Amino acid sequence: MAARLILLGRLADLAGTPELAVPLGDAAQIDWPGLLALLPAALAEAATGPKIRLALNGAVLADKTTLIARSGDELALLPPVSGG
Amino acid sequence: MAARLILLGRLADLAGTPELAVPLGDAAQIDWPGLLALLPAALAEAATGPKIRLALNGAVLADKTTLIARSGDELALLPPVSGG
Amino acid sequence: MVIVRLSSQSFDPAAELTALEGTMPQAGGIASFVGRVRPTDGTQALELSHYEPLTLPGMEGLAEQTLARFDLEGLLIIHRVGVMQPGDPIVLVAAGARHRRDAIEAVDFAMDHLKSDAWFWKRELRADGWHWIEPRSADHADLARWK
Amino acid sequence: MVIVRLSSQSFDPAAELTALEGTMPQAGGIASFVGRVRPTDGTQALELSHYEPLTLPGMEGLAEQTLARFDLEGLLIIHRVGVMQPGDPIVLVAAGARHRRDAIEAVDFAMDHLKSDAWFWKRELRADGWHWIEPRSADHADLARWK
Repeated sequence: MAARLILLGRLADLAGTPELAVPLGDAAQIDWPGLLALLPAALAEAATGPKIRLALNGAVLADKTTLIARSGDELALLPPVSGG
Repeated sequence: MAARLILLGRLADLAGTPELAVPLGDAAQIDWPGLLALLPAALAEAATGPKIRLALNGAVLADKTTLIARSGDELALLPPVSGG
Repeated sequence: MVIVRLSSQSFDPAAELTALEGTMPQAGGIASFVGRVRPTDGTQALELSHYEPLTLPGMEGLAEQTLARFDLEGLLIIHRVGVMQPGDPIVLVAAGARHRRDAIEAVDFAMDHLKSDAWFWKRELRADGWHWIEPRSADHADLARWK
Repeated sequence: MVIVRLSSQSFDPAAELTALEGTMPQAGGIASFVGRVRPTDGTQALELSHYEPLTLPGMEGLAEQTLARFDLEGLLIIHRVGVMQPGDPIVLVAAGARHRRDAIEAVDFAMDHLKSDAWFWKRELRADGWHWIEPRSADHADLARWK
């Protein structure tokens, strides 16, 4: 019972990995505070910043604090973008 | 003793030729009313239009009615442009 | 024709542009923009990363928006991902239209959105290591013009 | 590099653009616009005439104005004269700059001026003969944006 958390851009550097497993525990789901509690401190602190967005299964959440993730879900933490 | 008058765009069609000789007569020079008097009527009428400009030796005159042309000068009547 | 592509390998902007032009005989004007890795500031390499579930769908959405906003005969958006060297093309946007300002503005619009409203992350390798690049404030101002 | 050319023969926009790109390694962005003869409205041919003492000096003056107004690494203006067929390129403007908006705006600026403020006269051959083309009112409005 786990979800995956993909880390993009400088957040992958901060975590030292592009992907983390998110164990869900007995509740079989996890919310935003629960996710933050599982992250390394520096990453958790960055993740709360207003410019960092969260996607759940390929859809960006309007408000990341409303997250409810279940087993098999793919989460992604998205720092500010920079293309072209 | 003559100047040359180059006709561009639809003015060449109107005159039936891209170039006219402008005889200067005894005064050895010609002004704007003098030039108009030498042109075929339809061309003279078109030439007076506000959108038609006049160049003297490769420089566009700010006010075509100030023209004084002398022997060997090249005049050009320039209708509205359209490039690109 | 509408072409939207993420490319993990180098591409030839001139060849892509020529191919697009052939698909839109009614386009009296074709505007294009090519962004390349600049060899300035001691940049040795540039890497663009993306997130599969968002990046290409986002580019396709941008193409739809661009087509809805301007009267176009064709549109091409190609964006590199991966590691690039100075001089390599990063992005190509091209638009064909009956009238030139539709073509030019469509390219301007799509580039502003790719620059600071598409799912890419850019970092540069300099002598002292990799540096993540965030959009300049000018990029955000450019984007705001279209709101 | 700055290239300004009147061409009485057909030219290859892709090849010209590629050549320009090679001359400006510092240009992070290259914008371009190609205008072509449209095969619409039963147009069988298009002729552009010019007046030697004004046309090329006027284009060179436009290039100087464009370089003075935008921060460019290179600029290319090629304009056809003579008789062209549908599909033939009429005009190519390309600009390279460190920042993309300089490149895009320089192309926009130069095209607006070539369209209604450069010494060319255009006529189209249709089934019923040749017709002189004057700028649309939109072209004058486009030009006025830069005043």
